[in-house]
Amino acid sequence: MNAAVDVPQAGLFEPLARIYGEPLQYLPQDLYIPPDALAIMLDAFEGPLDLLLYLIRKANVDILDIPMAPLTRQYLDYIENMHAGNLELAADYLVMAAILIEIKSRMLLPRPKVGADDNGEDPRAELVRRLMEYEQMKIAGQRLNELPQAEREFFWVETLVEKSLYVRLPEVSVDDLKNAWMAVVRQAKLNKSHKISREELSVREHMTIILRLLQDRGGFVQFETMFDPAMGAPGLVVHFLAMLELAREKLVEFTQSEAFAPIYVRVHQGGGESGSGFGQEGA
Amino acid sequence: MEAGLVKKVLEAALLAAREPMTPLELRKMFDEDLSTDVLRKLLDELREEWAERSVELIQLASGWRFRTRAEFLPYLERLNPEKPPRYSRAMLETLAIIAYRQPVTRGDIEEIRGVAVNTNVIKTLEERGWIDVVGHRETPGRPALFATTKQFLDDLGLRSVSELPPLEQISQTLELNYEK
Amino acid sequence: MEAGLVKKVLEAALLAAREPMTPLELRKMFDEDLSTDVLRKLLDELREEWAERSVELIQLASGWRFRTRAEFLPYLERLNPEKPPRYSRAMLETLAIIAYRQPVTRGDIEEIRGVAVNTNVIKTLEERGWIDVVGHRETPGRPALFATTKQFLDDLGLRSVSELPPLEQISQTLELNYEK
Repeated sequence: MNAAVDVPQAGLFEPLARIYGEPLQYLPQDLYIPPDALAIMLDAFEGPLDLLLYLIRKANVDILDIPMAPLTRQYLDYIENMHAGNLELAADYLVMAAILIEIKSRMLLPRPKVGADDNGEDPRAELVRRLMEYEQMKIAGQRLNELPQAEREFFWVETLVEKSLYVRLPEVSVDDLKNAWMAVVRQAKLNKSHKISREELSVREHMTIILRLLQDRGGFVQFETMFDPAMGAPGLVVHFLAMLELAREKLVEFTQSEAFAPIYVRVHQGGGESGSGFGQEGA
Repeated sequence: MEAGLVKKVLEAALLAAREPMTPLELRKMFDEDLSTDVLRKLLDELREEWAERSVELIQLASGWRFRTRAEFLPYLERLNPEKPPRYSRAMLETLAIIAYRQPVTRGDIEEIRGVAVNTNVIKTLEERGWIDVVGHRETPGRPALFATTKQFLDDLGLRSVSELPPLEQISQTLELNYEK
Repeated sequence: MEAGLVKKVLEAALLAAREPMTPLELRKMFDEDLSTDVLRKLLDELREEWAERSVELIQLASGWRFRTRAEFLPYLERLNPEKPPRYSRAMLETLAIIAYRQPVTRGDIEEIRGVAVNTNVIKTLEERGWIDVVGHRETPGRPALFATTKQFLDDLGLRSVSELPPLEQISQTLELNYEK
């Protein structure tokens, strides 16, 4: 923002302003803002500190060595011009004007010896601290704005998840099965006649294994080959019991062409009695 | 503009899209005119390049979109688990009967449960790979004999059917319950 | 589970995520325990594998997420002709004060800025999910203490407040020189 710069009118500023101990011959350009430019700039400043910073920075003045006289005068001009406008905004500026005037007046007073006590502080110190902190935050805000921002500099990846593509199957636990079985038994009042031991369950499992084996091998298999020694003695016994149970339930049958000839196991052929072999087996 | 770059731009846009993107929209990103044919070719190439990855580029009625491949959904599902579906009582009882009394026919199941078995129940269990036909009983009609499969054991974390809770114990529990 | 498959599952989940994903969440997808180290290693590998592609995997305050690479912005911008809002200076300064000086009250912000804080500024930042109230200062009026959120860090691609751009050193010391 480069405000038009007019030649300062004589008498408006004290020509005696000293910056870094040097008498100020002329005001730096931009340090003086003509009143009519102020109205335009009104919205450009974020408050009295911002304006003050602008005045200082534009004049290339070290923030630590603020020339109080010209600064205060310019500041007051600014206030005057905006006074009629935004009153709420002006209040903040008026406070700052008061602070500036107070600092200026204190600087005119004889200075106490440096280090004599706490009163030896430069009257500008607090203002400088605030200005520096504000400037720091102002710059930080700009830096934040420069960071890549979601939906502005980059976009989040968000591919579709079509949940319907995955049908979740119900899970069944062993307990579910047990409970279901108990319900069945309770309902059928079979709890007395159906005592089935763990042993029998393995017999039933082996019945399934044998049927599967027969199915795989074409339904006709030599008896000995149905037994795998790797099952171990208890396994072989259970397997044998399963074979007998299957025969009893007429699910398989054994054939032997003559004595000592190989025995064959095959899927039971032909009809026969009704197959409700189920439910009769006693344990 | 080099085709490789165009493809990368398309990829970036499609990965970040909240909605399927039409060819018209996709074309908007480029200064040069991208012909329908070229765009189509590049999209097909992209789809092929992604074929083996965890998400796939698909063409929907409303445009193109990246989508998680179905095989990864079971894992993603665990992030926001929904209440698992349950099998009906009929299903569970049928399964229990097959597990404990295998091999059994449908008639056996009906006899034990005292009600007709819905065909869907058997079908669902077969489709799940939990039961199958291991033979036929040589009675009129040669009814199929059902038994549980290895898959069933795997899915329930069992090594063998004999690891199912012993029924003796169940009977006892039942008797105890009856005494109460 | 094979590491390659784990990585693909991670990739699928991260590509589909609506929010950055924490290691804790990512682990939920697997039956086996995935150690922090292994997970970290796999995520790093994924990040490298994606380094040259159109999107990149980054680690943010609240977890990991894929985002489009900055170089594709010029193209993607054209898809949405509505420019994202540029924040006002008042907004940015307020945000900076909250970010760098958190937790702060509205009064603190006003003191630093030297001007009253417009309610809309605070409201807009809250609505964006960038700041929230983390407590109250025990002074008269119990003013709310504002701080930045994880979302703020995520949206700026940061892992923590300490990754914010360092503050400009305005000046080291105030040397008062009365002799001048």
